Amino acid sequence: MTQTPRRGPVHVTGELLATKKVGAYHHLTLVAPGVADGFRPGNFVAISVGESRLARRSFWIHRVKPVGGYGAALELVVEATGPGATWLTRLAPGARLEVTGPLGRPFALPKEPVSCLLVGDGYAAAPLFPLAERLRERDCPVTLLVAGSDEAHLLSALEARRSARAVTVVTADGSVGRKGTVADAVDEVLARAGAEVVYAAGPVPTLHAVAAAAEAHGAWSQTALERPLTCATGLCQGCVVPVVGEDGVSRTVRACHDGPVLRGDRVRWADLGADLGQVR
Amino acid sequence: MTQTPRRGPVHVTGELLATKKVGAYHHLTLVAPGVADGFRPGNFVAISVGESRLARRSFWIHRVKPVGGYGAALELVVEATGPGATWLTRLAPGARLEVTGPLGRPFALPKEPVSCLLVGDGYAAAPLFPLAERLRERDCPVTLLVAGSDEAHLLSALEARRSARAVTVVTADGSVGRKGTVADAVDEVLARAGAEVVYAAGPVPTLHAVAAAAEAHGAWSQTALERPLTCATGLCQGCVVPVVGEDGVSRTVRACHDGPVLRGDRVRWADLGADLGQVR
Amino acid sequence: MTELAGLTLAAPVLVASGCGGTGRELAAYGPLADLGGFVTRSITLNPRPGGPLPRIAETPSGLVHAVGLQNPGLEPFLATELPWLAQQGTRVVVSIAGSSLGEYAELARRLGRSPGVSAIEVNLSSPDAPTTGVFDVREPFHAASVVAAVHRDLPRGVPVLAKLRTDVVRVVESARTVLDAGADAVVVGNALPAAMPDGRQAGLSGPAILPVALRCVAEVCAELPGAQVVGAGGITSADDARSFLAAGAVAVQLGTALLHDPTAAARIVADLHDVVPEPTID
Amino acid sequence: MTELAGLTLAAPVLVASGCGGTGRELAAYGPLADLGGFVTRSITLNPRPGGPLPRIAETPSGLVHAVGLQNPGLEPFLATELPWLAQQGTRVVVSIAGSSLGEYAELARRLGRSPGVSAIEVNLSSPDAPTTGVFDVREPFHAASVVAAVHRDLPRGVPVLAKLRTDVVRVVESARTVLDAGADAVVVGNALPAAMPDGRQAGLSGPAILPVALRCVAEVCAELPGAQVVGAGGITSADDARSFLAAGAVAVQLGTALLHDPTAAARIVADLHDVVPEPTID
Ligand SMILES: Cc1cc2nc3c(=O)[nH]c(=O)nc-3n(C[C@H](O)[C@H](O)[C@H](O)COP(=O)(O)OP(=O)(O)OC[C@H]3O[C@@H](n4cnc5c(N)ncnc54)[C@H](O)[C@@H]3O)c2cc1C
Ligand SMILES: Cc1cc2nc3c(=O)[nH]c(=O)nc-3n(C[C@H](O)[C@H](O)[C@H](O)COP(=O)(O)OP(=O)(O)OC[C@H]3O[C@@H](n4cnc5c(N)ncnc54)[C@H](O)[C@@H]3O)c2cc1C
Ligand SMILES: Cc1cc2nc3c(=O)[nH]c(=O)nc-3n(C[C@H](O)[C@H](O)[C@H](O)COP(=O)(O)O)c2cc1C
Ligand SMILES: Cc1cc2nc3c(=O)[nH]c(=O)nc-3n(C[C@H](O)[C@H](O)[C@H](O)COP(=O)(O)O)c2cc1C
Ligand code: FES
Ligand code: FES
Repeated sequence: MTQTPRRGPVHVTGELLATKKVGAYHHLTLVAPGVADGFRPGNFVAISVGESRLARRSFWIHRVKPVGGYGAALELVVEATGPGATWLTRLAPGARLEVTGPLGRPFALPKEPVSCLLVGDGYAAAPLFPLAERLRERDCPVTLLVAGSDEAHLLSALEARRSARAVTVVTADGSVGRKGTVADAVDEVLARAGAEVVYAAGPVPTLHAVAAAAEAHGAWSQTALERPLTCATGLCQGCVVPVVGEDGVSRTVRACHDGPVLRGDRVRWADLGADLGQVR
Repeated sequence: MTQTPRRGPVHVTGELLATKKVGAYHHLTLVAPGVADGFRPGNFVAISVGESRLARRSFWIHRVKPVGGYGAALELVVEATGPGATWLTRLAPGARLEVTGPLGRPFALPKEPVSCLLVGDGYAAAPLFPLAERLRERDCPVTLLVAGSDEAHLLSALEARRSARAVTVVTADGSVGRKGTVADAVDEVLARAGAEVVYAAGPVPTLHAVAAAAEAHGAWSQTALERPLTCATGLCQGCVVPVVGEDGVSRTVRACHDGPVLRGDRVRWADLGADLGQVR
Repeated sequence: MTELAGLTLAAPVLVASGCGGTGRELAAYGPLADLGGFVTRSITLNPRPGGPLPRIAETPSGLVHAVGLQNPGLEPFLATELPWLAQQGTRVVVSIAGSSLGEYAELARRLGRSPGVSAIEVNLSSPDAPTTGVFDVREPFHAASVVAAVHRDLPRGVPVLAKLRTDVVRVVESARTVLDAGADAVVVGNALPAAMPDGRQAGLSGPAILPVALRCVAEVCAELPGAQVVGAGGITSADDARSFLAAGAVAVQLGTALLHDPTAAARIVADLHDVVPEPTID
Repeated sequence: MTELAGLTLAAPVLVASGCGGTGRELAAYGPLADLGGFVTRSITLNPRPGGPLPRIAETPSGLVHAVGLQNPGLEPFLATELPWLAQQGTRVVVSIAGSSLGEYAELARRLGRSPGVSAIEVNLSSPDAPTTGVFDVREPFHAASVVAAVHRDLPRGVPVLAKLRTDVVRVVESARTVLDAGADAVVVGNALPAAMPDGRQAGLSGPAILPVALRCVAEVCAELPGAQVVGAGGITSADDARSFLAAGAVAVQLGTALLHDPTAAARIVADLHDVVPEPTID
């Protein structure tokens, strides 16, 4: 696995260009000068959501696209779960936003063209689409497993099909694709794809299932964790994740700074209980 | 002077219907069920401006107008002076607003059809327009003196001309009407109109000048004061104004509850120094 | 039904001192009888004109205020405010403040005999006491001596609530000593000692201070299991109220929330009803 | 130029303890050398894993946090964090916390001999001390005894800052006693003792608490005119910083603001420059 050094993050005042509702999600397009420059799939941005809410809210960078006159714009996929995210989805175009990014350790890319499985659950599939493109550039065969609770919570896999050899869709209610969860499907898809690396983003149970399946098949796994992040920049130590180090010793790392992408075989999934965090 | 008892104020969640920029001001149209019902000229509404700002912001009710399907809507004239008012002027139509009103003691109306002078300075001319209409209904001849720092800060007197016998306009920079302030013009206009009652709304120096002129001409004056209001409902005692009672004894009244309209000859203008309040 | 200091309250939500005007202003938005009680602004023996303007400033999610205990004084209060309040069908709790033990005792004597007074709340936590000349309670024994003076001069059957500062280091000891001195319940707590932007002494209230009040309430309830505690500080929703009740408070008071929304207390009472149904007896 | 405890600082704005990571995370947004100084998170003798999750919760205009003084312990700090910090061209202030006077003294001895340490900040105001097992400073004399122990074991020339609680009742006396005990300056103050939503002990910081910190700073500066005071609590703008400087503080610290905007300290330093031009010498 290689990882080229990237430029550091910046904290800037950005501007919301557009908000588009797609199913259960809002796709936000925003310009945040400098944030797109060092982007790697798996990076995220932190955004301030109103004057009285001091914790930042984090969102995967879904896409970086050129916008006339603005340089590059970012596309985020936001689910209006709580008041903070809802505040964001209700902003009118032109609104100014405090944006920090690109943040976090991105997905590590394979040196060789190996077969990769990408597993995305809900809006968290967002970072996997740009990842699929990078993998294709490296001639890695890509298989996609996209999941959601129902059709509305499924990130459209249309474009990703261009980068992917095969796409499997599962929904909890069976409204599209197979009925079931990632945990139900991952073993079979992984075996069929013969994947040597599995990338996953989604809720903790999804990641845990993926990491276990990868381990069972002797594959590497790269899991992108969502934990409640206060600063999102490594300053506050509010986001620790229990891991086992290369040396076999248990310790904690910061999800925002040492993650959010962590090796699935290193995370002590069982110790990431509901009591350890509120986000999903 | 008579004053019919009015229905009490209500606290409701209203909705912004439209915002229109006119000169330096924003005219906001909003529905706030029940607020318009008991409206009398000189009443105001208090609005919450964002989650972290706990003091209410107050605005004169400029107009009550029927809106299809909504009952009555209120029109307010807002100048985006500070962050609170600016927040308000930037809201998109459809935004929900916590509104309390109608608040405060309104202008007292004369029993007899006497000649009245109405003096409005800046956006504070807003409550005088509905007042002019009520006075005309009572066959009181109405003269208007409208002032502003420049043309952009002059509330359009167009419609008011219908209710008024004569309209004088003064601006500080002379961009429209006469060059000068209310203090420069009020004596002459008052004498010419032979007014027995003077109604005024505007900054404290304007009101003070009007009250003094009225006293000099033996007229009644009704001055609508703007003081920093925290609750705007009479609860907090943050808005006291020093007055001389009917009994000649000095005391304080609450601008929001016992005012905002007070008899000009009762207010101890000299004790309303800059140190006594921040609003204008 | 809430039982507080031997009184039955219609709801576990009271209007905090100094935030309900004379009662009439609040009653314009809904009957006071729906609430658990109305605590008056702090009444002093002699009239107080209050402090200079500006008296209140906005801070992030809070208000800082230096109203200076403006009130008409005891006699006018008894003559004009109390009789109206007594007819509203709510529990009337009269808050008192004095510059000496003698003044507190005198206030207790007179109010104890006045019909319509359900309880006395002794203000032992004025955030700007040094400026306003009110008895400055710095140590728990100061608080206890005031409560003892009040208790001695109050007829039996008029309970005493002692309103304490949310000072985490002393609040438990303060609560213990005032309860020993005869208080029937403690109110935790008042606005935090703070400064106005221009530096004058003031009190900070509103949602900004909730976590501090909650900590103090939790410590008092944990350390003094038998004590009756009323929680106050930054409560604006039924969820906020529930965290105080969960920490062990028997009731809560609402101050700043009412300045922002005069229907807040009634709304919270209704919301508490909705989610926690009263147990039915049959 | 700001003079604090005999040190010349590039600006009157420092990074508050526990809010700048190891320094590297913050340096990604701009050189630390632009700031007045960097206060490390509180270092303890032995490594501390920190408290359970969730450690931080959002409250209106504030954060409540119970990080539990997570830190690698003295040795790893000296080996890996300090050398990097020492090269950044900023004043490195090492914050220390101990469970006993002996631990404080040991920390002082070791740090005093370590190159790159500009000053020691003694954390005397942990809002969750009872939970974390850190020496619980409840009375001014507790604070003074810690400062005396540190002072005794520190080489001359390494100044001691004593970080006090913003407890208005005792802050002046606390400041007086720690200055008497050898502190070169006081930091007023820490997060307020508060509760997490689930009731655990925590600290409240951010704009919510500014008026409380400002009150305490103003009282200390007024009562102890010779004392050097660093103000902290809720500062997010140059205007906020100016109110503390106007109240008499020589410098300010920024904590929560950095968690919300990692460029906040640099921005405030620049804004302070813009409006108050440095006097030119010629
Ligand atoms: C790396 C990462 C990437 C993410 N990507 C996406 C994405 O692409 N799309 C998407 O929709 N969501 C994403 N999330 C989740 C997102 O950041 C929010 O957690 C989610 O939107 C819910 O926030 P809210 O503001 O609506 O919740 P709220 O309801 O406002 O917050 C829930 C509760 O938790 C508290 N809280 C919330 N956040 C914090 C915090 N950070 N620290 C302390 N307390 C907190 C709040 O005070 C509140 O009480 C991501 C999260 C992470 C960590
Ligand atoms: C009866 C009345 C009628 C009014 N009618 C109008 C009108 O028709 N149109 C119009 O444009 N304006 C009107 N005003 C003025 C208006 O209420 C606001 O004061 C003005 O818009 C400035 O508010 P802001 O929020 O922009 O100022 P900000 O800059 O947000 O506030 C200025 C400063 O004062 C503080 N502050 C503001 N208000 C208060 C308060 N109430 N209590 C404590 N601190 C406070 C803020 O914290 C801030 O620091 C009226 C005022 C009154 C009293
Ligand atoms: C404007 C104002 C005036 C107050 N006056 C008094 C008072 O006279 N006596 C008193 O004991 N508390 C007084 N308080 C404190 C409140 O009763 C309450 O204890 C405090 O504000 C904390 O609760 P809150 O955050 O809900 O407001 C006052 C508070 C405010 C905001
Ligand atoms: C996440 C977090 C961790 C903190 N850790 C420490 C610490 O280790 N030692 C300490 O003395 N203060 C610590 N503090 C307190 C800050 O240094 C600061 O004094 C306090 O937060 C008030 O300032 P603020 O409002 O600018 O944050 C911490 C604060 C936060 C928010
Ligand atoms: S969220 Fe602050 S260190 Fe990770
Ligand atoms: S603003 Fe509160 S009483 Fe007038």
